Amino acid sequence: MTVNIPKVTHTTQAIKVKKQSAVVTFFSNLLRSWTGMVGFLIMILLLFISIFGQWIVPYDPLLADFSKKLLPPMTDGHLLGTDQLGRDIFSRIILGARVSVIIGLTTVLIAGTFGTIVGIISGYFRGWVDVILMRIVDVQLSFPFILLVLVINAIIGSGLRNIIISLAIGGWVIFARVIRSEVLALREKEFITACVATGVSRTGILFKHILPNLFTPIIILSSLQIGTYIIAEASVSFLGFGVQPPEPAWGNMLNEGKDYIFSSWWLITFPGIAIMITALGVNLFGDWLRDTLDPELKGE
Amino acid sequence: MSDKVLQVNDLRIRFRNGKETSQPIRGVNFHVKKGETLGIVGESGCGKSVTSLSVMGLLPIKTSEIVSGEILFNNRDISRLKEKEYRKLRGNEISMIFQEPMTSLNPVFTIGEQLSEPLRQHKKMSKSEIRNNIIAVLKQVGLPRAEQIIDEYPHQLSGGMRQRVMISLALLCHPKLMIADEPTTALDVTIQAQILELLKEIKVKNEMSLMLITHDLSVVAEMCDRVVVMYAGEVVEEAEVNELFDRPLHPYTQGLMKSLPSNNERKSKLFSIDGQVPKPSEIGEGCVFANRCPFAFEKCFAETPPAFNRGKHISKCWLQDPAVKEVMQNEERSIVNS
Amino acid sequence: MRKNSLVLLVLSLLLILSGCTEGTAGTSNSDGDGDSSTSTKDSLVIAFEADAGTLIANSDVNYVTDTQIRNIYDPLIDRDGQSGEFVPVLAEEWKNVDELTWHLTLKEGVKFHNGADFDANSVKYSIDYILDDANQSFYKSRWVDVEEVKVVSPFEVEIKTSKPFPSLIQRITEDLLIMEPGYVEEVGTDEAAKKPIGTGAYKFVEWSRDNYLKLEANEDYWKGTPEIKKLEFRYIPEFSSRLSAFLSNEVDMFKNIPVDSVEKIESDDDSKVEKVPSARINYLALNTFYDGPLKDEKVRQALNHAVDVDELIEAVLNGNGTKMTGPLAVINTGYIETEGYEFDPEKAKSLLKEAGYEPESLTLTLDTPNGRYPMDTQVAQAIAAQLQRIGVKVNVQVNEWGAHLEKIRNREMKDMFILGWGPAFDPQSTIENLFTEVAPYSGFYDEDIEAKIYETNALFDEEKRFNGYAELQNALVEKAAWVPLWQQADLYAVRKDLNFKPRVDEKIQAFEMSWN
Amino acid sequence: MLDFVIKRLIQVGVVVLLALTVVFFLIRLSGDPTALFLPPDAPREQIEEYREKLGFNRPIYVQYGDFMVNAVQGDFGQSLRSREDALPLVLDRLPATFQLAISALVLSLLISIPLGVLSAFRRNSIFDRIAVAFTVLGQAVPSFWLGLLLIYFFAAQLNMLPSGGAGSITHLLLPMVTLAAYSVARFTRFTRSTMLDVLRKDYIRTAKASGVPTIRLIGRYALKNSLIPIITLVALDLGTLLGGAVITEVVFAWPGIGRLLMQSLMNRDFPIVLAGVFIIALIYAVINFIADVLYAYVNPQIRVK
Repeated sequence: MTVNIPKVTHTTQAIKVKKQSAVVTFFSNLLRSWTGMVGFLIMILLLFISIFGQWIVPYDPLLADFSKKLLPPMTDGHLLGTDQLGRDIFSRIILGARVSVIIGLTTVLIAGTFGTIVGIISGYFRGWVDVILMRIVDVQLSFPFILLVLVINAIIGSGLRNIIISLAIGGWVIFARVIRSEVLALREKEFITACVATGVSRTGILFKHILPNLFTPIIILSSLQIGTYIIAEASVSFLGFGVQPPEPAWGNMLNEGKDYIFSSWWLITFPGIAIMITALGVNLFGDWLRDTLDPELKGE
Repeated sequence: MSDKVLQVNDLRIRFRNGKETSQPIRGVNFHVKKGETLGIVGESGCGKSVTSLSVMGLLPIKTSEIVSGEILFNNRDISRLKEKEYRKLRGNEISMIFQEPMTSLNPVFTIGEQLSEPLRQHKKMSKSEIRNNIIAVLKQVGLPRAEQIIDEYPHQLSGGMRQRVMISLALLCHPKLMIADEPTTALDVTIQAQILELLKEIKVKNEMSLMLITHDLSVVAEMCDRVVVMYAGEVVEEAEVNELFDRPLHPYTQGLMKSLPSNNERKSKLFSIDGQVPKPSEIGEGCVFANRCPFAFEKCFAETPPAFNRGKHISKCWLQDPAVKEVMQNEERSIVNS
Repeated sequence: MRKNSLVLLVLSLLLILSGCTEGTAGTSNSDGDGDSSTSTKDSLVIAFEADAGTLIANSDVNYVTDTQIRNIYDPLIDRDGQSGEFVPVLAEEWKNVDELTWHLTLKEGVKFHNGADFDANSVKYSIDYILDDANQSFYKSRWVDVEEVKVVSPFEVEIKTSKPFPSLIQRITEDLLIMEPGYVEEVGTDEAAKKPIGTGAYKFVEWSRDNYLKLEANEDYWKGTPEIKKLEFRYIPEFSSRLSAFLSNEVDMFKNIPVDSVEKIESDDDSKVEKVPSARINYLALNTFYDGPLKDEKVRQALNHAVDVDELIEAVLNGNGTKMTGPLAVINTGYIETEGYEFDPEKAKSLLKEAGYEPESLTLTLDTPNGRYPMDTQVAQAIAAQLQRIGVKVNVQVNEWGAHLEKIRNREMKDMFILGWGPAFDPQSTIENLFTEVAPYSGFYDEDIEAKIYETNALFDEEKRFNGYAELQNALVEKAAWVPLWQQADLYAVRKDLNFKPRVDEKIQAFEMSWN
Repeated sequence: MLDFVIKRLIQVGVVVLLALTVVFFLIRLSGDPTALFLPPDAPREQIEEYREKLGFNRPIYVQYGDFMVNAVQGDFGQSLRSREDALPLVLDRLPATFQLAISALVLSLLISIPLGVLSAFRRNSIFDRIAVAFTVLGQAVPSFWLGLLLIYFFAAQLNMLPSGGAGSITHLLLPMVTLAAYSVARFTRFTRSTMLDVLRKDYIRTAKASGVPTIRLIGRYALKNSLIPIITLVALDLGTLLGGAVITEVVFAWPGIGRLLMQSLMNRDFPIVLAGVFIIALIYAVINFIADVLYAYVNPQIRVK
């Protein structure tokens, strides 16, 4: 048995990891977790409804028809029944989705951007700027969020625009705190000190290194906050300070429906379920996002 | 067999993480004789810590599973003991100290509270007896003012002192076997020497056998009687310590030896083995070191080498195969660093 | 973490729970509610949507406060529950000596709850209390023309006014309640606001703010001993909670049933619905202060034709409302039959075209409060739907009550707004406050109507005043100052076996009630 | 320890002061409420005269200065509606809010801590999955809606419990459950994630290696270690609990500060709103202060320097 020893040195088999596009990895991860998937589907459904709402709606949500007042669900063509003005509840819930989506997204956009800027400034530049900004944050946190929104709304008046303003005023604080702590953590990381050592300018560092790393926490926090804002809007509208009738919004549908709790239960049931499903969807997706993108960051 | 405190035969462990499973330990064999110090050496990720945890039964129940093989402690297979049974051993007959002294002690409990646990679990003792016992052991490991330390919190002690506390925790019940998983890695050099000295002394005084896990060959040289070299979940070489240092048989061990900075002459470039340790999921048939071995030939890739022994010196490499050996002789090549 | 810390947690919970039985928010015997088990029921619990502001008389204008304290204090003059005419109470006679003086003779032998005698001093004290700035009484603006109150004799009083004050008797009836001077001087207004003393049918027992007010019968009440011995006003702001408390016998009565729940209460075999046309009116103001199309009389007339009030009453209010054609309620002393605008969409369109507006091109704004008047937002949206039928587009803007009033006061209102007024029993208060330039809540101004109003107000002679206001009513209808809607229907949910006749002036007098 | 306390008290003072200032100016922006309290037929001069008496016509900074000087001495002016001193009126409602908030807090802790610990310990078991699903669902349910449903079932349909107001224990049950349910979801998540962290720590492995049985490992060691972060998270979260209390009070007509604040917001009773804001900010600051002290006491690394 002759054994010949080839004089070949082998390099390790190059295990090529295909450079998967981000989108493919995103979906492959998503498919693996059914909660994330459910959350994602609910959000997509919500977006779809809020964009194409008025075309897919069986009845005109504003059309008052007193002959068909307070019909229980499933009666003459009204899937979820009608309200005290004879308007189709199913259609109003669909239109209501738009209000919640608009409120959720715009508030997160405004509060997110403002909060992030403050967070970066106070986290990165420190000094007295940081102290002042953090005192402002403390002041605002010295007051329960929902109450602050109520007070502001009661004062600047109700309506879609005002509720977004008050939610944003109340909501930016959480972004500032989380982003600030992220920036503080990033500053200490070796690769930042390394950049400083190689003479990269402070703002250069900020944009080239710090900002990209903030992308994940911002996305995660935004998705988690949307749920809080939607529920906050519903609560404020329920108390009569938020979106005013006749505009169909889940909050004020509950407000109008609460007087009929005895005779027509469906007035308060379905809008509540709509809010719950929306918040559930957004939270599920937010949690999944947090667990996959950045396990350590505990959602506030 | 009788003089062997611990006997591990063909141990295979599988980890399940979500859908994928991996086998960090693929057939490990070694033993520890009474009063002996066995060194387990290998790069990080070679499975030495998993092995030590499996001996202590500390592997996570949900995600790990001992597929086959057995762990004999005083000739009794403890690999599949029920939790209640295993608990009787832990800290009593087998004890363990860990690498990170800074995090291995509970920050919100005093040293005394934590050290009383093994005694409370395994020995019937009154409070005062426990206290005196602890103070005695703390003194034994060379901790000054033991009486104060017993009521202090971990954050009040230095790294070295905490490791001494860990050692005393492991000694309280006079175990037959102590496992030390990289006990000095996290400490700075001066303290390292003291702790190693302490371990040697204690082993002798308590007629204990010691299983020392490390990646540092100088520690092995200093402390161990016999050495087991592990690579990617397998034992690739086992030998008496001087035998191993004089004539390493397995190319991986040779590589390890060469990368040791010998202190007498300065080498321009430290020798390092190129490539990395393959992930458990990537290991195919053939010798596990094949893809990094300078002498590898197709047989190495085709078939897993069995364990060849030269007296007590065992190694798993086709080069030890007598058939291959002759061919080697006439080509007489020595390892030249490239 | 020893085991007992968990026990500690449980203990603290029990402590808090038990704490609350005799804690601040609770009372020792919480069950003031109808203990229907006892044979002769002598207690009554009435639910209100809000707490009384204060318990001292002549201070808070709010209807909820006034209705409750009228069971503790007596007025000099009152209205008959059904006809609305003046009825003597603590004042037996009243007449005006000349244009500036009024003379009242008082009832003798009436005692306050603390035993003090009722006499002329208490009347003077009560009126002076309103006039005195220090007390910041909300009624002060209505009594500004009263100059002085003179005590002629222990049971006679003269009231001097700075200028002719024909509606003084209305003011005495609607505003004035008699307080016990000695008591208020002795304990001070703050204490008197918490523990009131009056001559009324019920004495004060206990007041837990924002929770309930407990009264007990004044045994030696001068009109006779009340049949209901224990009276409790309980505050439940949420209608649904009020209804559930009523249906579960926690509460025996409450006012203001939303029209859509009337049927639910009628169907309950232990309850009934009492209904009466109220002196409170609802109307759609056509705002001439806003320079929009509504400045043109023709457009306003067109709108009157376009709004079908009958359909609104039938469809939105389920028939609970009395249609109005003119500015005054039928019960109002100055009321005359006015010939309203019949519902005629075609006429409305032609009128609009005459005024130069294409209905389709016209967009109007309609402001409405939310929850202040029965079905207010629903009525607004129904009106919008009706105007839509003739092509006119209407944007409904719903306001929170405070903001709604402020917009009217600051003349920030656009084309139309829904408002209510009353209870109003005399023509002057309605017309003067809703059709003049200066009145804060007016929505209409026209020079000659304004002149006519002030002229009539000054008239003293009954006959002339009545004719003056009659002319005004016709003129306002002719100029289409408003789209008059209806007199509200006061709807009371009442226990079946409680005999209670609803009053026209919305007051709730427990003395007039009894269990049968 | 002392300078820690003083520093915190100053901070509390500053924060409450700033909160009052912000709300003061915010309220003034919404116009003045005098007309709301006067009868509808009050002529303009009367409204003007009344504004003057209440000082609303003075420049805003003068009003602010005057308010602050009095506020410091505890005088928040008189309620426009009932003409009683604002602060005592609000303080008189404090016990009701405390009763609701504390009983809900205790109830939710009693449920969420064991739930969180168990689901962390038996990670990915059926129990854990259900608990996680329960918490995610819990956070999605708006508390006022839950209140309405409870009223519907227990008060309207079953007629078992009163639908509102205060009086006996039966009145407290529904609001307490509503408010507790509102926080159980969040507290369970806190406990679970904290416990998971702690179980991963090295010192737990050390304890196990010295033969500590599981029950004791969880009950004594892991729980105490996770107690510290739980206290901080719960304290941080009390603001949300207080906010939730306000809404629950409104839904159940519970005569607490929350409802009073809502009503005074609606009828623009400024002094009450300011007094209410002051008390809530104070409560919140004090609770945070207590949490910090508690945290320092429980955590030896801070207590033992």
